[in-house]
Amino acid sequence: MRHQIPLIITFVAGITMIVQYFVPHEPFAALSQQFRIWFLIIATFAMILGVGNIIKIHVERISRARPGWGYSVILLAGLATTAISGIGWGIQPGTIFFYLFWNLLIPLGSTMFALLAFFITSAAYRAFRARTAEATLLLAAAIIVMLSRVPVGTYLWDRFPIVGNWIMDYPNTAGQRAIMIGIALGVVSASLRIILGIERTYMGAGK
Amino acid sequence: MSIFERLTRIDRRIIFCTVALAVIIPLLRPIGFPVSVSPSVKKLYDAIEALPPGSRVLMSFDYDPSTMPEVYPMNFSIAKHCFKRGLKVYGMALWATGVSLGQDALEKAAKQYDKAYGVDYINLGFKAGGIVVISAMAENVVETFPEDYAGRSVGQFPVMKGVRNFDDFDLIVDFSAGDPGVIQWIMIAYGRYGKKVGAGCTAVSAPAFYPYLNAGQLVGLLGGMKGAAEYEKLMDYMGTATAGMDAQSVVHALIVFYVLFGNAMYLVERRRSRRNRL
Amino acid sequence: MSTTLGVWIAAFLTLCILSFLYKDNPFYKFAEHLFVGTSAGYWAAYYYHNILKPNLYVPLFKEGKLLYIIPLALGIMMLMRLWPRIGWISRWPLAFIVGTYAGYNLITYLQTNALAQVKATLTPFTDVSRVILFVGVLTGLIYFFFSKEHRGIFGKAARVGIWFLMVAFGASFGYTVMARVSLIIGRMMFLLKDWLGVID
Amino acid sequence: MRRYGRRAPYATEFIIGILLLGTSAVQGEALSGPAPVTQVVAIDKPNDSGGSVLIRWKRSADDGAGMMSVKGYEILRSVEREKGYEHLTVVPAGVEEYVDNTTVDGTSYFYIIGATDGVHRTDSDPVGPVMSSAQWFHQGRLNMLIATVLLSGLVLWFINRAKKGKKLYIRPIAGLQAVDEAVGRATEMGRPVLYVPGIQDMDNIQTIAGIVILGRVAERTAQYGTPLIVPTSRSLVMTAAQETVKEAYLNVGRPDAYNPDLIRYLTDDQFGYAAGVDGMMVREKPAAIFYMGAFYAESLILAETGHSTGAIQIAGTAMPAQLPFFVTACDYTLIGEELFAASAYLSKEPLLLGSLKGQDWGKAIFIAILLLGSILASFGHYFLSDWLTTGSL
Repeated sequence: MRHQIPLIITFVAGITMIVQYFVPHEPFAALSQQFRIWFLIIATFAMILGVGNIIKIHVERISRARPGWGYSVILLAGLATTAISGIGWGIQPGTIFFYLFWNLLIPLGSTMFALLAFFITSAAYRAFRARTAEATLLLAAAIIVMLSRVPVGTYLWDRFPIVGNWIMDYPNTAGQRAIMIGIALGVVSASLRIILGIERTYMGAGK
Repeated sequence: MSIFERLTRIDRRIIFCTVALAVIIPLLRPIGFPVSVSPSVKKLYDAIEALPPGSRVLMSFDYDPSTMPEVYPMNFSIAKHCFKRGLKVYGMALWATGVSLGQDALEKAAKQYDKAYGVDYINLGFKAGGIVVISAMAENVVETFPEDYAGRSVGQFPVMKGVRNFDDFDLIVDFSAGDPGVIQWIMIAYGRYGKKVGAGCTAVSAPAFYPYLNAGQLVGLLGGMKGAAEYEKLMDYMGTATAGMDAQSVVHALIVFYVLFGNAMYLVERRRSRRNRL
Repeated sequence: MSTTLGVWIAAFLTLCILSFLYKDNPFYKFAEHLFVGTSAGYWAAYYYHNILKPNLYVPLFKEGKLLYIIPLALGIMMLMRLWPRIGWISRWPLAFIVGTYAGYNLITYLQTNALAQVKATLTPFTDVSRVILFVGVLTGLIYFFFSKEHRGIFGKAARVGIWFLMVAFGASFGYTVMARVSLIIGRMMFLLKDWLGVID
Repeated sequence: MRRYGRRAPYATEFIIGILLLGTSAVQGEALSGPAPVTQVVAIDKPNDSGGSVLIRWKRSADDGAGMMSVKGYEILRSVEREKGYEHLTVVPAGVEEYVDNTTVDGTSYFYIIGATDGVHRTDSDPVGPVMSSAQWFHQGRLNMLIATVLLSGLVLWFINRAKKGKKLYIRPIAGLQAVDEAVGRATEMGRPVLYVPGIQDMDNIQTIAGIVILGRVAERTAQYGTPLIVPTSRSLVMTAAQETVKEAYLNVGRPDAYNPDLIRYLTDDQFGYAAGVDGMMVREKPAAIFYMGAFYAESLILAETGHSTGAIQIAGTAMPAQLPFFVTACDYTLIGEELFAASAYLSKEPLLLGSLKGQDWGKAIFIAILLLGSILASFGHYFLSDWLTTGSL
C-alpha cells in the first residue's frame, strides 16, 4: 500500500493536469495556477529540510573539527545572518538584509557569472579544432557569428554582420527547431511513463 | 612532447591572463573603434528630443546586477538625456533588483544637471506582479505606488502633482533583462493605452523585439552594450559602454586569434607526426 | 551603513572569486562558503516573505480560505522526513508534484516545442534559405531516431542533421561570447571605477 | 440609432454647449457627436469558464478617418433593453473589441457602445440579450487534443507491444555507453562520482528526467561501491534525490552503503550553487561528473572546472542555449530528446524501450506533416499550417 498510494497520486495529478488544458469549465479553470501555488508552498516547506541539511552537515564538521571546519563557521554565520535578519526585519531596501544582498551577494554572484568570460575563451581554444568535418563546422560558425557582433568584425569585412545574421536565422534556427521538436516528443513519452507508473525509480517503488 | 604539442596545450592561466588584460587595457585607455548608430537607437533618441521640456517620462528598471554592464549605461544615458532636455523622470521597477540600480543611474545623471529628487524626478520603487502592476498603474499611479522607493508618501513630492494615470506620461522607457519586461509593457502600455514605449534590453533578447519595432509598437530599441555605446555617441560622450565595446572588440579578436593559433599548431603537429610514422 | 565599506567588501569578494582562476585557495574557499551560506539564507527569507506569507498565511488564516489546508498538509507531510519512521509519507507531496508537472509539461512542450515549431517551419519553398531551413529541421529530426540504424540514405540524412546541429551549436556559442564578455567588463569597471577610481 | 440623454461624465460641458450653441445657426451639426459604431455583436465569450461576454463592433467613421474626432468608446451595460444602462469603461479609439468579464452566468445583458469625442457621445443601438456561460471543451484546442491522443497512443501502443516480447533495435548512444565506463573508472581510481541534477526544481520535466537517470547511475555506483555525491540547488530535489538513491541502493542489495549525507542541498542561488559545486570538484576530485537536467549560464562554469580536474564528463540537457557549452567542454553530451531517452536506455527494460519506438513514430508523423505542409504552402495552400495554430497556454 505504501508503494501504491504515491503512484496513484502521480497518476491522478498527471491526468488532471492534461484534462484541465482542454476543459475551460470549473473546477478545471484555474487549476494549473492553483497547483502552482501549492507546489511553491510545498517547496517552501522543503526549504526547511534543505536548510536543516546544511546546518547538520556543517555543525558536524565543526564539532568533529574536520579539516576546513573554519569555513563551515563562515557558512553558518552567513546563513544565520541573512535568514534571521530577512525573516525578522524584512527584505526591502534599507534593511540589513538588503545591505548584505547588495554588498555581498551581488558582487559574489556577478563575479562568479563573470568567470564565464574566461571559461568561454579556454573552452573555445581547446575545443575548436578542425579534427573532423563536424568540429570544423562548429568552429567556422562560431567564428563568423562572433565577428559579426563586434565593431572589429565589421572593420575586417563589412559583410560579417549579414553572414552572421543569416547563419543565426537559417541553419541555426533549423538545428534548434529539430532539437526542440525532438524534446517535445521526449517529454511526451517521459511524462507518460511517469504518469502511468512505468518509470518509477524516483519514487522508490523499485522494479 | 614537441614544442608544437606543448603550444597546443597552453596553460589555461595564460589564456585567463590575456583575457583580463584585453578587458582592462581598453577600459583604461579607450581606443574608440568607430561605432555607427543604428536606426533603432536613433529613433528612441529622436523620440526624447521631440518631447517639449516639462514632459513626463516613465522609466521601468527591470534588470539586475548581472545584466548591469549592458543595461545600466543605457539607463544612465537616457536619464542624462531626459534631464538635459528638462524632462521629468518617474522611475519604477518590476524587478526588485532594479530599484537601486535605477536610483543610482538617476542620481548620477541628475547631479550633472542639478536636478533635485522629488522635484525633477522620483523613484516609485518596486512592486511585484509584472503585468498586473502595469495595468493597475495605467489606471491610477498613486494608488499603485502610494510610497516611493524609500517608503515616503509620494503625495509630498511636487513632481507627482498632476500625475494620475498613463494619460499623464508622454513616453515610457523600459530597461529590461527579461520577464516581466518589454513584452508586458508593449502589451499593456502600448496595446491597451496607446502609449509610446521605448526599450533598452540585453543583446541576447534584442532580436526578439525587432518585430515589435518594425510594427511600430516600440518607438526605439537599444540592444546590449552596443546599443548603449551608440546612445553615448548620440549624446556625444565616451561613457562606460563605449569603453566596453572596445574591450569587446579586443577580447573577440583575442579569441579568434587563439582558435586560429590552436588550429595552426594542431595542423603542423599532425603533419609532423604523420611524417614520423612513415 | 557606509557605502565605502560596502564597496571595499564587494571589491574584496570580487577578487576572492577571481583568484579561483589561478587555483583553489583559502580566499576562494572563504568567499565560496560565505556565498553558499548567505544565499541560502537569502532564499529562505525570500520564500518566507514572497510565498509563505502571501500564498499560505494570508489566504488561510486571514481570509479563511479552507482550500489552503491541502497545501499546508502536503507541506507538513514533507517535513515528516525529519522522523524516519513516518518519513515515507513525504513521498505523497513528492508524487503530487511529479505527477502534476509531468502532465503539465506534456501539454506545454507539445504545444510550444512541437506544434508551434512545426507550424513555423511550414513555409513555401520560395528561396534557397528557406529550403536550407527545411532540410535542416528534417535531417535534424532524422538524427534523433532511436529505433532505426543510421545506415544508407537514412544514415546520410542523419549525418547532414548532425552538421546542422553543429552549425547551430557553433553559432549560439559565438552569439553568446559578447554577453559573457560584458560580464567581466562589468566587474572590471566596478573594480577600476567604484573601488579604485582610476576611470570615471 | 438612438441618442441617449445620459451624459453623466460630461454633464456640465453638455449644458454649457447647449447654452452657447442655443443661438448658433449650425446648432444641429455641432451637437451631433462622432458617427456611431456599426455592426455591434455581443456573444458569450467562447472557451472560457464563464463570467464573460465578448463585444465586437466596427469602428466609427470618424475614428482615424472622417472628422478624426473619436477619442474612445464607452461601454454601457444593462439587464433591460430600454433603460438602466451603467457605465463599464472607456476603451481607446481604434479598438473594436471588449471583453466584459464581470457578468453573472445565466443573466441576460444588453450592451451599448458609445463613440465619444470627449464631449459628445453617439450611442449604438442596444445589442442583446446575451448570456455568459462556461464551456466543457476548449474548441481552439482540438488540434492539441488530437496531437496528444495520437502521440500518447503511439507511445502506449509500442509499450504494449514490448510487453508482448517483441524485440526492438535501439541504436547506440555514445554518452550512455560511457556511463558504465565512467563509474568503473571512478571505482578503479578510488574517487567519487559527482552527479549534478541541474538548477531547476521538481516542476521542471528536465529535473524529473535527471532524477530518474540518477536512479540508474546510483544502481551502478551501489554495485561498484563508489561514493555518489549529489549537490542540489533545490530542497525538493534533494529530497527526491535522497529517495531515489536510497531505493537504488536497496534494489541492488546494498542498503548499507547508502549515505544520505552525500546528497546535499547547497543553495537556491544559481551562482552560489555554481561556486559550491566548483569547490567540490577541486576538493573531492571526482573521477566522473554527470550533468543531467536543466542548466542555465552556470553550465560552462561547471563543465570547464570539471574539465580542469581531469574528470570524465557526461552531460545531458534540453536547454538548447546551453548545449553548445556542454558539447565543447564535456566528453559526451546527450542532446535534447536523448536526455529523456536516457533512463530507458540505461534500464534496458523492454517496456521503457518500447516508448522510444513510439517517439520515433511521432517524429515520422511530424516529418510527414513538414513535407506535406511545405509542399502545400509552396502552392499557396495554408490550411495545414492554420490547423497547427495554437492559442496561449
